Amino acid sequence: MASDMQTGGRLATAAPAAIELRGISKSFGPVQANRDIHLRVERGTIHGIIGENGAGKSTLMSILYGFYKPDSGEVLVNGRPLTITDSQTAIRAGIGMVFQHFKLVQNFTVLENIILGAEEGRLLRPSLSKARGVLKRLAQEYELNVDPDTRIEDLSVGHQQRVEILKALYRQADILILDEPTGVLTPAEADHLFRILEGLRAEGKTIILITHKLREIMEITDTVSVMRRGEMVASVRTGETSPEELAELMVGRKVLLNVQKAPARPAQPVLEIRNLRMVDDAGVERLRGIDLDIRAGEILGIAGVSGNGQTQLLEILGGYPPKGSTVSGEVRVNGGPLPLAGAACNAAERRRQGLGHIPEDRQAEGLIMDFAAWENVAFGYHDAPEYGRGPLMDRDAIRRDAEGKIARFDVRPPSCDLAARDFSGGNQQKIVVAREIERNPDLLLIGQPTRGVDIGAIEFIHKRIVELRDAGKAILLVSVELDEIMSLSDRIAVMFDGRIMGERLPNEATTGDLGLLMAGVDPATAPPDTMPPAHEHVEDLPREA
Amino acid sequence: MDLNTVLQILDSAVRLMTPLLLACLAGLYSERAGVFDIGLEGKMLMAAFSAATVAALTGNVWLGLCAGLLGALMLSAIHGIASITFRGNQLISGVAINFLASGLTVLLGQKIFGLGGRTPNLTPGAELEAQVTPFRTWLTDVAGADLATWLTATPRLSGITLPFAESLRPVPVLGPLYAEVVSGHTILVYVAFLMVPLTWWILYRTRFGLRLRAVGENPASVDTAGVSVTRLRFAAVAIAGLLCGLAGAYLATGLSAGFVKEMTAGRGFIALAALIFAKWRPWGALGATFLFGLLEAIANRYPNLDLGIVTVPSMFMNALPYILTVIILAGFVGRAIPPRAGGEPYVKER
Amino acid sequence: EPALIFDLGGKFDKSFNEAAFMGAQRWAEETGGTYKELEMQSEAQREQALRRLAETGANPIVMTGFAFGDVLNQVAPDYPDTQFAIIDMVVEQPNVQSIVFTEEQGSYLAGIMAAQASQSGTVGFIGGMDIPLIHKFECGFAQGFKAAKPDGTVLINYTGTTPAAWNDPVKGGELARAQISQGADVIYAAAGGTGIGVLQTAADEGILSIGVDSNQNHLHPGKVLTSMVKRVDNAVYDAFKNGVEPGVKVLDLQAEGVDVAIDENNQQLVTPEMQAAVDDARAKIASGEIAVHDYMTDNTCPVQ
Amino acid sequence: MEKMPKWADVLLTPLISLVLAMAISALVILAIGESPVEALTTMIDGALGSSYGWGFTLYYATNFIFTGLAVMVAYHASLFNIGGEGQAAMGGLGVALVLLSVPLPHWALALPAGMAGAALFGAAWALIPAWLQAKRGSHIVITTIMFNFIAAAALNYILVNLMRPVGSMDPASARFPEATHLPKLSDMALAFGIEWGKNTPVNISFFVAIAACLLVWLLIWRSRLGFEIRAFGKSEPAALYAGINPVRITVIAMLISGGLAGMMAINNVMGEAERLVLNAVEGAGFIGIAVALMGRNHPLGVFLAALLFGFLYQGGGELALWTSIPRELIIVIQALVILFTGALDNMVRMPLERMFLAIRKRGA
Ligand SMILES: Nc1ncnc2c1ncn2[C@@H]1O[C@H](COP(=O)(O)OP(=O)(O)OP(=O)(O)O)[C@@H](O)[C@H]1O
Ligand SMILES: Nc1ncnc2c1ncn2[C@@H]1O[C@H](COP(=O)(O)OP(=O)(O)OP(=O)(O)O)[C@@H](O)[C@H]1O
Ligand SMILES: [Mg+2]
Ligand SMILES: [Mg+2]
Repeated sequence: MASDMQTGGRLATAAPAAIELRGISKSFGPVQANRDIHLRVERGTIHGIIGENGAGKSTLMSILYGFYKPDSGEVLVNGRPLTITDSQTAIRAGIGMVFQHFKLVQNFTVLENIILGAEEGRLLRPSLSKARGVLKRLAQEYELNVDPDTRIEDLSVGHQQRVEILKALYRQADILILDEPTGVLTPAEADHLFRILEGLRAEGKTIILITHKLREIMEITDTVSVMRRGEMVASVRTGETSPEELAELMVGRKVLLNVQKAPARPAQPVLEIRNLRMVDDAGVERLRGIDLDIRAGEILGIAGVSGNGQTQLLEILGGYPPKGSTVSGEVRVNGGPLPLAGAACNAAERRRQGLGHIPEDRQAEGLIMDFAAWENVAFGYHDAPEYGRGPLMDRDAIRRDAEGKIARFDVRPPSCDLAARDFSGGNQQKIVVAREIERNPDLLLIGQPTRGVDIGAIEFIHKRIVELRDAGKAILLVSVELDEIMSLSDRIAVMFDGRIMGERLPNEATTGDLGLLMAGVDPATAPPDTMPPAHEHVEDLPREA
Repeated sequence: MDLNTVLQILDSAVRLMTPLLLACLAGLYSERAGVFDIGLEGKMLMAAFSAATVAALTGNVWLGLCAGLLGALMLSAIHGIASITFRGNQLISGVAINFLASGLTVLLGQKIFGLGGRTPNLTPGAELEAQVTPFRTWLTDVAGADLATWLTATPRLSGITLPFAESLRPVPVLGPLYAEVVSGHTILVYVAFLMVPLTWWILYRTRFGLRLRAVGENPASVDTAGVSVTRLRFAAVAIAGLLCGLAGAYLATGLSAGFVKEMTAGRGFIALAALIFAKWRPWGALGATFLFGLLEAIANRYPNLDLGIVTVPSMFMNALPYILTVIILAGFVGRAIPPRAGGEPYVKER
Repeated sequence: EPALIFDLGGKFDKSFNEAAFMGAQRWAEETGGTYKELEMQSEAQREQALRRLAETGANPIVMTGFAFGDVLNQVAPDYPDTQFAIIDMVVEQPNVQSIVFTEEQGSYLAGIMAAQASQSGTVGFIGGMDIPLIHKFECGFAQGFKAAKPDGTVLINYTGTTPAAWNDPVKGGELARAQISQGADVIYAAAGGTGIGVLQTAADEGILSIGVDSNQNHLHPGKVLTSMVKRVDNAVYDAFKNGVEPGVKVLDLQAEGVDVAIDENNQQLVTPEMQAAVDDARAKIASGEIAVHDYMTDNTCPVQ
Repeated sequence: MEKMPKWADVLLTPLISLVLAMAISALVILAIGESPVEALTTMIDGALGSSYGWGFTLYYATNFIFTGLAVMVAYHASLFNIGGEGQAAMGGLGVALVLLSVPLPHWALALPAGMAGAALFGAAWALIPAWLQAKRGSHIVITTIMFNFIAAAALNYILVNLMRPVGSMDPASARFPEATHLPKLSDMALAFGIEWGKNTPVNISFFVAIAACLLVWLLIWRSRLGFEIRAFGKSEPAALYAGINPVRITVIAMLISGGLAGMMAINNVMGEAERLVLNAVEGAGFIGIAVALMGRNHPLGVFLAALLFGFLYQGGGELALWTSIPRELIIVIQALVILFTGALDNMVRMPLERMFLAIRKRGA
């Protein structure tokens, strides 16, 4: 079937393509990341690339951008063969790339990041003032507003991405590659991004978009390619395919795109939060009196634009409030009070009290990237009695446990000894999810469970979360993916500026309604004409802490 | 404590801080580019040795200075090859460089001069004369006697009296300050102090500086911008070598007159401490090294501090700069955040 | 075949190891004989060096430095047929000769000369590592100076507390400057390689300095007032040439073990009065009329 | 999926690096006009050619094992402890105080007492930098450097003014009582009727050092505490997420590190000198850094690297003792060994990897 598509669906036009790749192969040591890849992208189109984690998408694009050197193969830009030796050649050929993991200097200003490598002369001042002007123009043209003098570390992820896009546009990119741009964006931000991309396409620019979200592919792309295990398995017109077909091409089997779950049967309250407040080290009140209840056997989803206190809420509940912060209020789990400060307020203690936690940032918090998978399975539970008696750990016990978890959660490759860093993002997430869910916590805190994870893995993770709920556990789910919130939650609370703006039931909530709440507007009280469109409001929101 | 004492202490502090400042700035360039450098000590030592050796053999301190720069550059090259090209451990490389300099200087010195690792005194005298004569004879043949004598007559740096130093002296406070503290140092002291604003300017006002800082924070950002990480880092390491070269040359030909084994006496490590203290900033480097210089000058001046009841023994006065450093760091300087990519070789494909 | 073991400072320490080396060299040149010499790297090698030398049949074995005392005490009884000589330390064993110098006496003479040469009435002493042996120099110097100028001041500095203190000419120079700024116009350096910086700075600043251990007058002719020579070279030469006789051998002023060096390099600095004062003190020390206090006996110095 | 077999990485790479270092050293020896062959044979003979040489090699190695382990443990918590020198010096003070103030009838009692004193003082000297880092954010590298200087000054004062027997020239403590002297390996061998390493300083501390290697290995790779130390060292945010207390781990890791460095004193102070002398550490604290880094922060690696340095130290000492080659040559050789095996190892590894990959590809 795949090969059918490849020959039958191969797109051919007379005009020179913006990009043509011929027989690109690349291996990293023993790993063959790309094998004999052919790809054609027409000028003035948006081309989607999908594929499972580790399929080789990022590698292929990095080769096009001159970041990696291919082992063999040929790159043609606008019909002319081009030897791309480094990123400079790619930039000169009009290629710009927004990497999956941004390549920004955190403590530089936006302006400094923009001109880095594209300076006008030996001195900075002229470059900076020119860039300031260009930036202003670009901002107007594409609605890409960012304060040029803010440091990157003070920007939200969405704004950081804008900077990356501006970097490419500043270098007058004709061909723009975006590697999983929406993984870190709110729906409003994503919509905004897509409008920008459409604008760029209208100008005749070519865009390559890597994403795991089929909805986005269907919405915006003209053509789409599917990669699997380093090979290009299909290239088709978007109009001529369906999400189901793409998903199947990608994973090699049928995928359920929607979560199937029975109605919740909530029982006794597990988590009770009363008037929870937090003031951070700078004296800013980040949580302004949160009241929440979660019962056994239900999933409470918290929707909201990132940076509205969700992170802080999870960290406080998880037992590690941000450094220098003061927390007040009352939190009870299973009726017992949860210490919010002092020595008893730590993550290890929380775990003993029956809490599990899937953190928002798996790479910085949830995993030790240099530890082997089996060690990561014990991470956080290394004090558990079944992992050994006394001060020593029982490696065999842990490994046995880890092997079981890795098998049950279909972590690939199923190797206990591989370091976490050597797994793809989706599989890293599976390790974390396996560790936390299989502990059967009474209350599971979940932050962004499927960020950057491919659809096969998303399906799997969602299924496990629902299973835990059905086992009568309470779940607090924080996600910026509205789709995810809507399909998983039994109740939805929307957070804005450190407060709960409102609660909805998923069957009665609409995207628009939630979007307004996320923007800090209560539709029940606000007059209709004052409702701002969600995405514009986003810019004034508090930044990511 | 009268004004004169204060001035003399300040004057001493300026001299003592100069090698620290140069080494500290050297470390700053290197570490700002993401290459840790605990080999400052070794590079200084090598520079001191090569500067003194060539100055002794030619009677010309400027040739000595060049040799000092070269000597330090050579070790920088080793550091660069190890830690940039071959992505080796930067700390190990630094340790190795310190050992290498410590051994090679004495070994070569003994081979060349037979004075047990010492170079001849760089002051006119029989000892120096014996070394310079072959070069001078050769020069005389090549360029004539006058030129030869002139070229071989400055074996060490001498102090520069700044304009109006004497005529301004009567001005209260400022006059003596200018004449005593500011004027009268060797050229390298002024170079060192000028390096501070210059470094600041390079770092924050030039393209090179922007890229240098970027490569120390996130080399991938520089790489994806099409700029070579390797070249930038090598440039930074080379600059570090040159500055260490100045520092070492100053020790051997400015502050003292010749090389003695191990004469850096731990100054490279103090400079490293100052760099962290300075939070990797040029003006901070000035402040931190001044503080170290000042503390040492004070301890020199008051070897046995008599506090009435007890006399603080000299051992403790000697340790005082270190104790105070710890206290100041603990009390007043917050967490110093090193350049984010520091110490890590840039690996893009594994 | 005789043998010589240097202390950790190494044979080119600008101090007594170097002097010992010179003595051995002189013996070798004069007699055409050969000797074994050892430079150690670490504390643990002391015993190793001694035993290995003794076992290879070297005799006598001369070693420099008090640090050998403890080890020699252990090793000497094992080699009753080998003669040992130790410099700067007393070891009571039947086959050991202990050679000690009265550094306080030589330093006393240096103090007298400093007092004569000083216009300001303030002189300086710069020691290397802060250890009792160097205080012995300091105390003798101060006694001599005070004997001639009871109201004068002696400024005292030590370079440091680690072995690096012996090799820091930069700090030596800076200490000298600090003392000069306090009025010192003669500075006595007992600091190994650090002293080179002291002598240099003194010469640069136009004051006088006093060298130590070996004759350092030639380093800055006309600018080094004198050197307090400690004839370790003679002691080694003597041991090599005439063998070793067990017991304590005190090389004092009379035995020409210590002295102030006067040669063509400092001739013009030594005024007749100075010479007379030195000769006078020398005579009085010899006769016992002046007893120069040895700091080591009670860790105190009678003058300050 | 490794690029080359583990044995090649663990054995071949360092061996080739070592050969390269030796080759360059030979060039240096030639350049100063001596015979490399003679130098090498002297070194090998002197360090490994007799039980006597081994006795010294192992003695030095014992020192380096302790300081290497000290650096290693701290390194796993991502703390760069440059203060081994000062901590080991303070350990010496601890040993001396214990042995001189408590009358202990037998070495079997003196050893644990000495170890406790050494570890306690070493740990105490590491505690302040650790606490300052954890609580005040003072950079551990600076504070430990400073504490080296401060330790030197303090010891100088204590030895000269407080512990030195009156009338002694030597700024050193009195000798420790006869009963507390540790058995030398040579004595132990003799007890079995074997004549081994007569008059060498290697003593029972060597076994303590080996035990320390094992314990540290257990600690770091097998214990919960070690798990926490490593996790904290890799990522502080993750440590917080997992409920690991950064202050606690910083302090504990540094206490262990300082204690290990201090324990070096049972070898050099208690086992060899049998009294406390000035500057007893002789730079072993700094060599510990090289040993830990070259040993790839693994106890087995530390052990091997310590042996290598013990060999260089003893072989080099022999060179200095018995040939006309200046002793500074050894420092150069050490430098080259550190450089090639420690920092330039990729120069060897990269081509090797390519070679093995090519072999595998052809095989596949
Ligand atoms: N720099 C690298 N060094 C070594 N191996 C790499 C490197 N980058 C990628 N790989 C390997 O190449 C394969 C393809 O990786 P790539 O990042 O291209 O996947 P991807 O399709 O972008 O995955 P994801 O959806 O998770 O972003 C992976 O299996 C990985 O093991
Ligand atoms: N520099 C690298 N060296 C080795 N492997 C790498 C490197 N960069 C990426 N990889 C591997 O490539 C695979 C895909 O990783 P990639 O960088 O595309 O992001 P990711 O881990 O999938 O993150 P996300 O979950 O955000 O998509 C992983 O297996 C990862 O281990
Ligand atoms: Mg990717
Ligand atoms: Mg990914």
